Amino acid sequence: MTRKITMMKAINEALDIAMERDEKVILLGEDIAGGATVEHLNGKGAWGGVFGLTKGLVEKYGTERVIDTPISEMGYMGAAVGAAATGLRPVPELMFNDFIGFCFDTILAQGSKMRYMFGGKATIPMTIRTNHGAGASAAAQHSGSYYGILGSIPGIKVVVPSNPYDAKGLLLSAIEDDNIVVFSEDKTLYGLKGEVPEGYYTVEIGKAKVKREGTDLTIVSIGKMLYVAEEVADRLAEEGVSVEVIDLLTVAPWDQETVIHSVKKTNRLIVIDESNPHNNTATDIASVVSDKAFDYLDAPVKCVCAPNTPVPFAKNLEELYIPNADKVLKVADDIIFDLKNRTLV
Amino acid sequence: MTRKITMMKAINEALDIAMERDEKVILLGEDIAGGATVEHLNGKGAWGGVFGLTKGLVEKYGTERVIDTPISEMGYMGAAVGAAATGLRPVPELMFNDFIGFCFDTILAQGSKMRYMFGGKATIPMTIRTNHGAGASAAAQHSGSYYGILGSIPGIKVVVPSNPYDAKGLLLSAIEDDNIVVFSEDKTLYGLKGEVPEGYYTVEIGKAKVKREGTDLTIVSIGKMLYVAEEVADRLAEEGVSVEVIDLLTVAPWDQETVIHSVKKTNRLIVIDESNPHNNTATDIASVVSDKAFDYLDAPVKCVCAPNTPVPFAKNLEELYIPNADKVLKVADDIIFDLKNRTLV
Amino acid sequence: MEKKDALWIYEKMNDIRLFEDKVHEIFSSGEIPGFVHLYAGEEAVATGVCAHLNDNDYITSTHRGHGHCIAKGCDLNGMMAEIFGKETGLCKGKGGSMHIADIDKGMLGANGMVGGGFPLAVGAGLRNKYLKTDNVVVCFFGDGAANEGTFHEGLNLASIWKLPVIFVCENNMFGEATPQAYASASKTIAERSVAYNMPGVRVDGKNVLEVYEEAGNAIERARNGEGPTLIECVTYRNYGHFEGDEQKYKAKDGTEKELADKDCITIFRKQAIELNLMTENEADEIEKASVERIQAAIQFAKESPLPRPEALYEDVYA
Amino acid sequence: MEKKDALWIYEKMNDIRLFEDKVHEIFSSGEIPGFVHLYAGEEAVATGVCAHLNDNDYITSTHRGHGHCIAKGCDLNGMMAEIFGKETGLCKGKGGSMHIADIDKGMLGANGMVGGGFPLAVGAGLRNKYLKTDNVVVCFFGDGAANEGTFHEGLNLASIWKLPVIFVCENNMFGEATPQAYASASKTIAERSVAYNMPGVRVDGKNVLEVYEEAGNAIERARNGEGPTLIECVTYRNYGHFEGDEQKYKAKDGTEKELADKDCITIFRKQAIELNLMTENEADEIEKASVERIQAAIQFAKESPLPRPEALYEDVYA
Ligand SMILES: Cc1ncc(C[n+]2csc(CCOP(=O)(O)OP(=O)(O)O)c2C)c(N)n1
Ligand SMILES: Cc1ncc(C[n+]2csc(CCOP(=O)(O)OP(=O)(O)O)c2C)c(N)n1
Ligand SMILES: [Mg+2]
Ligand SMILES: [Mg+2]
Repeated sequence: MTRKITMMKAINEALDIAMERDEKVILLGEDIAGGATVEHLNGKGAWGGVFGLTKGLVEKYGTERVIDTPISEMGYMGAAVGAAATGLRPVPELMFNDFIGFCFDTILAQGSKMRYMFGGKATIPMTIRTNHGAGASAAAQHSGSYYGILGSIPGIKVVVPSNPYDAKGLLLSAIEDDNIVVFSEDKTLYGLKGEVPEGYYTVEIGKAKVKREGTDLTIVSIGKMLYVAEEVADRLAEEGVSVEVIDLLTVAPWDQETVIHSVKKTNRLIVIDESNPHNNTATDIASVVSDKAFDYLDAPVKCVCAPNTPVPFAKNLEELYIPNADKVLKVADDIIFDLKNRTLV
Repeated sequence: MTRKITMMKAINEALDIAMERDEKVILLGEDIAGGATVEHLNGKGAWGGVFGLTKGLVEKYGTERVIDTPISEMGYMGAAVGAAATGLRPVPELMFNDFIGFCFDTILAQGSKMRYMFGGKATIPMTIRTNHGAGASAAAQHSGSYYGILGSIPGIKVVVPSNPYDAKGLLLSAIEDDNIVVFSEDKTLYGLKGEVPEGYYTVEIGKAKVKREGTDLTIVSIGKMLYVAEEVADRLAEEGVSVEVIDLLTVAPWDQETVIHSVKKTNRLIVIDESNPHNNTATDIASVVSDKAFDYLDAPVKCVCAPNTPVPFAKNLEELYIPNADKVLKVADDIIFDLKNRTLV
Repeated sequence: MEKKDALWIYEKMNDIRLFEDKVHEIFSSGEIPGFVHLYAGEEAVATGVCAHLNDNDYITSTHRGHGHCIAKGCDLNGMMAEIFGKETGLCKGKGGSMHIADIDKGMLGANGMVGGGFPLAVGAGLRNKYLKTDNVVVCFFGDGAANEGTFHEGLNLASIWKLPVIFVCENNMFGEATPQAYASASKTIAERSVAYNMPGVRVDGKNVLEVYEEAGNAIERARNGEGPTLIECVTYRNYGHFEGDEQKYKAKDGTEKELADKDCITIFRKQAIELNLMTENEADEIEKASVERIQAAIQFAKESPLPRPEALYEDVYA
Repeated sequence: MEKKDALWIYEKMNDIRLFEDKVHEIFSSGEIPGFVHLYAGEEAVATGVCAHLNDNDYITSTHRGHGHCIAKGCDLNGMMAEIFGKETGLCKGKGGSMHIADIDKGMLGANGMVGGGFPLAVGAGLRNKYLKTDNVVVCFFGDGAANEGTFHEGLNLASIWKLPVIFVCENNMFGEATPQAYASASKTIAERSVAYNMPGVRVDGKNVLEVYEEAGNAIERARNGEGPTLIECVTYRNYGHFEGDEQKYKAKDGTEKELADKDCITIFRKQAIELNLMTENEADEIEKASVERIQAAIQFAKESPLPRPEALYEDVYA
């Protein structure tokens, strides 16, 4: 298992395998084939999605299963709900999670509520692939992180992978799941490489992973923030502080057991979340842990999030916008001051 | 100041006064005049909104200022953003906050971000009136509470009034505010009466109100949940527990100062929020208070919210869905057990 | 039209009318909670269209969905119990009037969101085409819904993908209190079909024979893979927009009076008898049987228990 | 067309072309971050339309907005600095290419959301009408955007309210890599005007004289309170959808070749000289001056500082 591939390739493989295993899986989205409908391309895609994630799939599965849509997010996302309710297993792509405002009703009021409203008689097996995140100089309307908004909706699951291995396994799980699963990719991680087995495997939705064990402080990270957490862990290790790093992977429903278990051991928690700071996954975790692990906490739970602003365009401002190790360390300082001094004592 | 009027009338008065004071104020929405465009009604509204909140306004201000729209939420809500950016002060009505999925882009990606994206050169003075809340047997698609989702968006303010006095004053403030303010009414409170002065006055956005002082436990409530909080306070008073009740009024940005000041005194906090339980205002408050008042808390902050389900139709289930005094008391029991015994000791 | 279709239509028309008249009555007594939008007056549309459908065909519906449900074969007892919010309802009492559904019958749900049905219908149509079935989807919607963006996206998608979807507009002149003549820039809804390169027809929605014929043509084309059609049915509702509406916006003269005076059931009874599709006797029998069925449904609903408390937490995730 | 308009148009066309060619060059060197969509090839549309506008008229724009900005009179230095993400940018470097705006110039912003401009234009039109001005709003949008629900809602609203809004479609045959012929059920965008009861015309978008004339008619009608118009301009972009696009989807023959071969600037230079609206000399001077202005803009942008760090937190609330 030494093959290293990019996140992009891992996602592409998952789609390929899912389509091979189940004819009911179809893809819909804007330019996910890309030009496959142009005569001289003869059904071959020109693009495979704006980021190339669906490359090669239209050539293999045809335009009936890799469906380019007009720019009609409400239309095709709602069509995915309708197709799912009637027996297919659609995997629509929302090109950027920032476009959610164009198809929000199909998620908020239709897809997520159908099963409940219909007394359990509807099943909506559908995976919405999308991406989030700042860092690509894509500015305010193409860089937001809205998995927290989606995660607040009952009936929806939301997955945010941090690495190629989990991305592939989680996407396969998502597509097999009988619920609407939002699979939100960080667009700045597409080029990230990691070890990924060939063929089919799944990673369980709803389970966080302890990436590194520690005893003094737990850091829970979402998606790309894992790498910030790891840098922080490295830097604190130098000061004798042992950090447990947890990669959340599923933000709704998030893995309370793993997180609380860790905090009961370390007695301290920082959550890193690139969302805007209010009513997000980080504050949800903070509130639940502050409650359920109240007697175990030696310091307040801290959230390190993006500021309460849209994403700025200028490179220097965008860098400031994204949570980074320095910001986390500054917060950490407050809650582990005594620990850091330990080595000095 | 002994005049008692309903919430409905208070809101209607605020609109009337705002329109009288400023010609730039216009109203838009579905049937907010209601039939005013029908010939035999001669510009008189048949409805004044589905709940009658805008009754009489078209007769006074004409169809140019009280504009019935087709069923085109994205169109007219976005038009309100455009009109605001170019100098008017529109007050669109979204008939139910559950319809947000039809116009979310105009809020999430356009209106809330314009000023920032344009480097401060846009001002969007606009108030979105809408309603939320279960209890009217309106079922899953007409009973949700989404002020928490809206409150997570930078650039937006969100107000949730609990009574006629504050509703009128806050709505006048909202309309004068140079930002997008979402004014979210609880549809089951429209008939509630309270003392309301005639004429113009404002209530400050961003300030919570201490409705009842206490020393043992703080309860922060949102909107209608105030009445649950008051019932709990009464019942706990019988057991010798002194409850401080805070009506949040503005959910974004919420009044950290007032809440934290109170918790530093009472050392205990319960937040009641009818939203679904994740990533909502209650968890935001819990996380901030658990952090900033860490050393003052004698017990974990508790959130009492709606369950993680859509709103059910059946009356008995809907009643169970909405947070009530019994549920709060059960939670309170855990965190004030020692206090309740105090009188017995 | 064959005799059996005529009898079926007359039966369903009566079921719908009686169902709605009774719900109207009971609602005013306070026994039915929530928002109820009655279909009475528009029976010719749902029945004339659904007469061509089988259980494997799908429909999407609206907030005014009882008529579509009945015409698509939903159980009357289950429907009534649902509207009462009882455990025996089609949705276990969790949906209510605006969300009655029965996917097994191809009924994809009444819909509280105006314009919510277009994308769902496109999806079901995509499914039918992808699985190479000859099943169709009928998307019922109102004149008001035709101004939602989903109308545009839905018709465009159905057309470019040549999906077996029939878009049936129930133009009852109003969206709530707002007249179609004000809200729509186009005079008719049918003429919008040009923008989607699909056939568009406008029929007298009070005349079930007309509806039946045009729907039949469109459905046949759809089954043959020839793509979608837009059918506008001009109709009028007997009651207010929802229960409690004073209806001051309705005109007492002109087109509106004409429409109000036309009763689609009376008209069809006469037509069917004249065309030897139904005898007086059969008509009487059907009417009587309807009364009994609806009475039974009401009794069933009233006697049914409320949902168990735990039902609150069930059916959120599969 | 008067001589001064011709000179103005020729100048703006050159400014746009050079601006875009230079941005293309600099982008590939890595100095410009983010997503950039170039307008080169479509200059006849923005200039032919904006030639009729003054600072009190509004426009809404798209992700491909540089041309609209320049034609509406935005400062070239401020634009270039914005694209570089510098403090001196029109939006203080916080917006970037997809969000350049200058409300003082009536430019309501490039827009990263396809179809985002329709409702905004309706709102500005409502404002113009409400305040009884004779100012108009031009809503630029692409062929791809015409399939968004906002197109439908926007055109319907503008029509029923008779707003002074001109909807100008830049049909460059593609939305990203997807051909208009596939994505739109209607053959042309102009024919959709029927659904909104407004005039619809289709013009050669490579011919600025044609654009100028039809836009002039529509804008005059709008100023006179006669309501909106839909104008479809057939055009083609010189570059890829965004910088980095290989453009394999473009055909090398047929209509596409014809369009690719037509250079709107060359065409207009010839026309204007023939019509005695411009001399060879004037044309040369204009071209030279453009080069200098764009050079200066680039230098200005390069030399400008990055935004202050605190700017991150500013301009969220008024
Ligand atoms: C998205 C959305 N917007 C608004 C409403 C409120 N509403 C319910 S029914 C209705 C009128 C619908 O008119 P039409 O489509 O003509 O159907 P009709 O009621 O006449 O059958 C409106 C505006 C809604 N339920 N959903
Ligand atoms: C709501 C939304 N959907 C999708 C996109 C991604 N996107 C950006 S440009 C574009 C194509 C737009 O095509 P068209 O309207 O024809 O404009 P053109 O690029 O050809 O000028 C797409 C799909 C977007 N930015 N916003
Ligand atoms: Mg109607
Ligand atoms: Mg295009």
